[in-house]
Amino acid sequence: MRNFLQVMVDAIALGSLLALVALAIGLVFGVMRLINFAQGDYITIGAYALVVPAASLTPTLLIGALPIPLMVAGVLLVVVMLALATERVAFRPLRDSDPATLLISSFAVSYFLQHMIMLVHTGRPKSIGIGQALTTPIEVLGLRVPGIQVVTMGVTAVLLIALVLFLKRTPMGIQMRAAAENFQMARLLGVPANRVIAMAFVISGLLGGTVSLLLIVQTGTLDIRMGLMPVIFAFFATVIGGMGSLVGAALGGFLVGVSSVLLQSYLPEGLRPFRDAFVFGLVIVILLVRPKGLIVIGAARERV
Amino acid sequence: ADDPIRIGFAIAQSGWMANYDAEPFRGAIMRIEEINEAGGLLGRQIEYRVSDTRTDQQYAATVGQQMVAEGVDLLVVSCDYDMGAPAALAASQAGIMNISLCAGDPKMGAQGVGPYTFTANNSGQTEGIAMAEYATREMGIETVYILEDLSLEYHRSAVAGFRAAWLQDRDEASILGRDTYMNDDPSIASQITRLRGLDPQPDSLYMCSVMPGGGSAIRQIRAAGIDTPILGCTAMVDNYWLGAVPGLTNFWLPGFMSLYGDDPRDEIHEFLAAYEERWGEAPGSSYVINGYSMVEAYELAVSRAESVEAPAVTEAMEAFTDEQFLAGPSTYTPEVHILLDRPYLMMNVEDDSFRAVEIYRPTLIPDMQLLFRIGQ
Amino acid sequence: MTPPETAAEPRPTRLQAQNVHVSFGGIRALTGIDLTIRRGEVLGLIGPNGAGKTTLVNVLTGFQAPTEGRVMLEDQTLTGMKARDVARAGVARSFQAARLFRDLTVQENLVVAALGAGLPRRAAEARAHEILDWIGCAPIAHLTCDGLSYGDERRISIARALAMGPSFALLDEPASGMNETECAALMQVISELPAQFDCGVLLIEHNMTVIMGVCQRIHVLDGGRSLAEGTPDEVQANPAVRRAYLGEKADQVALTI
Amino acid sequence: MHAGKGIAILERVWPVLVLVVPLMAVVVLADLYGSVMFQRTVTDALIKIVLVVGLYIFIGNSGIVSFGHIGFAGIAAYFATWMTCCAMMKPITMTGLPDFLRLETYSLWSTALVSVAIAGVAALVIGLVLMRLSGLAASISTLAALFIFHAVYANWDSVTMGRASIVGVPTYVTVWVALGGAVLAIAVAWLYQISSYGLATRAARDDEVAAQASGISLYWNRLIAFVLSGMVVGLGGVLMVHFQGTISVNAFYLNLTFITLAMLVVGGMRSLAGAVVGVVVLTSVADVFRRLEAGVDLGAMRLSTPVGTQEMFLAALMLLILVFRKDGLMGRRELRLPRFPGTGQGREAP
Amino acid sequence: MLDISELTVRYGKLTALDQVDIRVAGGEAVFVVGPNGAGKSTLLKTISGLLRPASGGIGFEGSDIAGVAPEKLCQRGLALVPEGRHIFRTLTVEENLLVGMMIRRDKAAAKQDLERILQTFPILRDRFRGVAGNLSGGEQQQLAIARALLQRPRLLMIDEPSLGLAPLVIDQVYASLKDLNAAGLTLLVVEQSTARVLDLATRVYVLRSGKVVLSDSAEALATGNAMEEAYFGYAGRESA
Ligand SMILES: Nc1ncnc2c1ncn2[C@@H]1O[C@H](COP(=O)(O)OP(=O)(O)OP(=O)(O)O)[C@@H](O)[C@H]1O
Ligand SMILES: Nc1ncnc2c1ncn2[C@@H]1O[C@H](COP(=O)(O)OP(=O)(O)OP(=O)(O)O)[C@@H](O)[C@H]1O
Ligand SMILES: [Mg+2]
Ligand SMILES: [Mg+2]
Repeated sequence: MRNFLQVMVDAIALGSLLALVALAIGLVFGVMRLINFAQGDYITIGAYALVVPAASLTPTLLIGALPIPLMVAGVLLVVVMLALATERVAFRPLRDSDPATLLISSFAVSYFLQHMIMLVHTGRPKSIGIGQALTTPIEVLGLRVPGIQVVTMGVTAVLLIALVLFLKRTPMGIQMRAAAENFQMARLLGVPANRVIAMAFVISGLLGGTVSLLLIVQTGTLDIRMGLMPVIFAFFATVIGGMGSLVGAALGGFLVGVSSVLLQSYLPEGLRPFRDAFVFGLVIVILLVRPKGLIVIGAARERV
Repeated sequence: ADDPIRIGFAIAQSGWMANYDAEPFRGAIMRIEEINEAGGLLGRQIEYRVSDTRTDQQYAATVGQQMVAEGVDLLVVSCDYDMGAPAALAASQAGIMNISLCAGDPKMGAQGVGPYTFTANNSGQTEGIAMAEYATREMGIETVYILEDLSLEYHRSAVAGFRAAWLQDRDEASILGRDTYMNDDPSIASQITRLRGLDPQPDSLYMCSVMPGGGSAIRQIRAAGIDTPILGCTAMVDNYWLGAVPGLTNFWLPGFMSLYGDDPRDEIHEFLAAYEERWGEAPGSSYVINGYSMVEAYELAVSRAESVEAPAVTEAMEAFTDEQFLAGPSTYTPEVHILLDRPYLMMNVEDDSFRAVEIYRPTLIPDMQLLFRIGQ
Repeated sequence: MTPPETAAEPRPTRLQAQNVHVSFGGIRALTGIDLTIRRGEVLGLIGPNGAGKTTLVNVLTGFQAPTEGRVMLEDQTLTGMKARDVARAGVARSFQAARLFRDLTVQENLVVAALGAGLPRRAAEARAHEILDWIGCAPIAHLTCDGLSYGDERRISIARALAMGPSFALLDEPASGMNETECAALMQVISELPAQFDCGVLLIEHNMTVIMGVCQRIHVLDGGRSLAEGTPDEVQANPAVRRAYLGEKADQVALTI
Repeated sequence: MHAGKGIAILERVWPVLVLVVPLMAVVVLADLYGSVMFQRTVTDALIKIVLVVGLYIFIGNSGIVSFGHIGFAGIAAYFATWMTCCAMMKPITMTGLPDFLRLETYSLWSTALVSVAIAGVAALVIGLVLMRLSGLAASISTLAALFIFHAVYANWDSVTMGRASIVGVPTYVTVWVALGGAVLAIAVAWLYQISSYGLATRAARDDEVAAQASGISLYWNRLIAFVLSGMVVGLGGVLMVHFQGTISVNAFYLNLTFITLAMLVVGGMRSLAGAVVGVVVLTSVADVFRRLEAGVDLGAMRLSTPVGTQEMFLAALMLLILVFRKDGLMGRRELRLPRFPGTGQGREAP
Repeated sequence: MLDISELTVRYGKLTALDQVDIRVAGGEAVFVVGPNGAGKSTLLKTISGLLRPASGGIGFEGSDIAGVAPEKLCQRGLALVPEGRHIFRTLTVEENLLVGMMIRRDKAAAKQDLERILQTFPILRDRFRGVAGNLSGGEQQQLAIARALLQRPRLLMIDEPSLGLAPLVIDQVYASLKDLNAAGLTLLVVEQSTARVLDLATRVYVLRSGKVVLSDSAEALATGNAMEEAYFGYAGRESA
């Protein structure tokens, strides 16, 4: 029983992390039909910003050397700027392209950023030891929960609620959804649509930076592909959650994370290498049962 | 025979593989320059050129074919079976000698790529064997838990070797369990939960992985308060990743040489000095020595064969028995074109640095079954 | 114009909605609708905005499952069939928006529908050609549909429904956005349909000139219920219809347009 | 309107000819004058054409982006490997293979046919399940299918040797063989596109609702496209493995998926010519950059760009193309015989 | 108030508007009629900033607004109900209306306006929390008009207000427009059918093939058939 609870804690922690990434993917998708693969590179660059850009194998800390509040702010700022820059340079001019073109353009952006990091830092993984204190486990009711997991779950819960309220309740949120759906019409109604969409990227940058920090504390390593798998998982999460629904995206993230951990824990040893095959099989099953995702927002189905 | 001997390097200079090829390449150049200074090989100077495979298998094959077409006597390929094989195959099919800088897969040899293919490193299995034997015989370890990173074949080979050597003296029961993870898993919390749930807890943890997943896993294991010795494999050698786990101790692995001034062998110190003089900096990776010894091996084989023709050189190489190279005594046979018992420098992490412990030579020679992991 | 050659079995003479109810959550879009479209006639369907006209067409064509009631094509129950099978059974429709296949040519749009009805390729091409000729769109047959003028779009969408060789064609506001000249031409086309294609037509329109001009009978919906049915004159004179739908200026409108 | 019969036929095959003839010309040049490097680059590009045209058959006609097709290339390539590879090693290293594969070696022709058929069967099985979905749900499930393919093949040690490369597949694919493959793929794609099935699938792409109302089955039409394109992509996989001589599961994963999709989109997702043009343009640009990176001799000076800039330039160029040509280089057009402009408004047919 | 001079707009090679001059004084109700493809929608889109003119000037209250972003123009009191409704399908009816009200600073007055609008279009009150994409065609049209009215613009441009509306609702819409016009709202309306135009219009422009072929006061046009002639001049191919 205790073991099961422990597994559930692990599962929820991973689910939270993926939910954070899925929120960012889902938000930007909702706003401009863009599945932003470069979100992974936002995460990567946020992490690399902690160290001095150089080819050396043993990096010196840059932002990572600052006091914690400044460090957090620094990373978030870097990622937000990056997200804004990509929006301005790459995604804004492509705004009314179809989703496939947008997706490919985000591959291109991602490819660009990855090689940019490689040019500066070389492709070799680096290590960085910050937030050591956060990794030590806290014992709660006999369960061992690493501090970082607690932080991840807390941050995800707070950000999810904040975001949902933001979109549902605030004028900016409603404008954002309006601009998301019909950019030109929103402008006709006085919505500063460019600014509103840029805002979505700011948020995705904030989420990305948060994930950078959480990942770095957890793994202590820097790698140019560190953002890839979380983003791919989040991509699945967003779709099975129900495209366009933030709660759905987060739910999908949880589901993917939790099922991955449960499978890892309970599959017999011989089948464990096929863990991911089972996770993705589950994704397909969910989509077959609910093609529009778990949470279908009212008008996702087009009326005839 | 006045025209030079030509060596082509079809290796990665960009992409992730570049990090593994760069140092052995420098080591190889050092030996080539020494030979040329001493009057050449068979009286002929050695000329080399290098072409980037960009860490792309398809392109590696192209580069290999191009170099073969331009006429090389030896084609040197990447330090990895998957990346090196396509180019090596091109050379082999054209009847040209080819050696990998340091691939650890026995298929980089007669049974895989072709008759003229060699690699200048121990097999992955040998690493596992060395670690298992050392842990058993010198560290007094009784039980082990195996954590396997599934993302590279190399890890699996090392684990196979480890198991084989471990089970020489004991039964299965001493392996308390086995778990797997992927190198890019952001968290191995569930693996740790399973490990912590064991009763009794194992004496040690065998964990074959590479950066970044390796560093990340060790960080998470240590953070979870698991202090048992961790036995690793060679790919995790050198200090560059220790920042991920400040204060790490009790992490052991079989290495090639120490870059940190405490190698027990004098010739290594000389080599390091020579390296600094040639390249203006200390080597970043101890894999450098494989490149150097790869040229030593070719040099010896050519001078014994008195020819650069592939069949003759191959025959000479296949007759190597404990030939003394910088990296240690090396043996090839007609069946096995990979090294199986070159000694390792066992290393342990203390004070945020790898420390040389002692030289250890594995005793179990893997058979073909183990080398090709048949029925494992 | 040749009737479809698949007419081995006798063509159905009636398409019926029997006691059809539809509700969306709390919204009752249709309540107990009975409606019969006969082959050979043009039946008008009018009613205020939100009366349930489009919903009824959706039910008749299998795009919307009724919460209660059924749809019969002669003796065949259509309820529960997929939209595409309903179409193949001979009930074709157009949409409130044109919904053309915009990357295909005009000709191809019709060919697709003819193929969908089960014709072989050659016959489908021939029928598409014939219909385009008849409706006066032959000159634009090879143009792609995005970039067509609004009026052309509407006509092609009707032509596409006809290309299926349907027993019944259900047209949803075909005249919206058309000017007087185009309306006149459209009325001509619609009134010839039953004879030319041996089919029945259900026509939804808010343009009273068109409705009054081409329909033999008119069915009026209001708030999801049937309000009246009768000849154009009867309906126009019906005070309930005037109150709910036409407004007091009804005659004037019909006159001035 | 009533052109002669000859012209009518020419009009029908023109879009294929106009793609194939220049490819032939390049191949002849490469064969006569090209270096090994150039020949191999051309061969590689032709194989990519097979893959991308294969993708186009499904993606272009159905409008559903598939991330899973490279898996079919992998399935076919592995099957070809099992049928032809390394008679000596196979019985020892791939013990899980059934005897007819483990102990026998087959001729290259039958291997190619069978492997392509296997890819088709795989596509059929997966398509039967996935073609119920449309839009993004379909796309993402194809990506899931690719991941499943990868997870299974990477860990099914007894038949795939896990992630390790298998070396020693016979290499018969010369630039001429690759050309044959490309021509075949282009012809198949064109015939499909103008067939009734292709037409119906394209109609459903433009408007699913209207297509249903026109009596079209989304499911069966898409399934046909899926299987056909799976087979063509499978052919690409077979050519790939017999070109390279080695195979590993990572070669049929995200990288190849991304690059082939990028080629398709840059060229123009909705046109067959686009699929071909995308491959040609991106391959040529990459080749030029590669030469620059390797260095250009300018008299005494040697200019070369720093490693990695090549990829950055390529990415930037792709973005530029997409920004200025939203529908890719070819837009939605095929290369047709010029004809007299028709009357009325509207765009010319593609 | 609005002063358009020599306005030319092109889509690629096609010239949709050719040297068009149109003037709208404050308080007027100006109608633009003309056959399909005449360029009516293009005209409204260009004024509202959605399209850039190839040449020519658009003066609004004395300043040139050619090429100014639509959101800026909106703040200056210009509103457009475009062809095709363009409601936000995934937002609720309420949220659609809220977006329309967002530029208002006088929140209290805006609230009152909302009340009044919901009285004019009762169906919107019934569907207030429902998703707008589920509305029927005519309901969507009402929503689009309501949303624009909530902006309380000074110049309101509507592209085919009667599209898809039931006759009774058309009467209502026109009655509201008439009231608003009387209260000082300037109107620039595009219509297909000329039937209702003369009732409300102060002046009418007839556009054909991108050119103004007739402009006159409504009274002048009401008598005689100048308008019909201009309109049908050599209109639709099929009627010829
Ligand atoms: N999917 C749905 N969910 C909720 N309400 C719906 C849905 N579809 C239709 N409705 C409602 O049902 C009613 C009938 O709609 P319908 O489209 O049939 O009207 P209509 O008679 O065609 O009107 P119009 O003349 O405006 O086109 C409308 O009030 C509409 O809001
Ligand atoms: N986005 C576009 N691209 C190319 N041509 C266009 C575009 N929009 C309109 N046109 C063309 O410009 C001309 C004028 O179009 P516009 O929509 O302004 O006409 P309209 O008078 O509003 O017609 P309708 O009464 O059908 O709405 C037409 O010939 C049309 O085909
Ligand atoms: Mg309707
Ligand atoms: Mg218009």
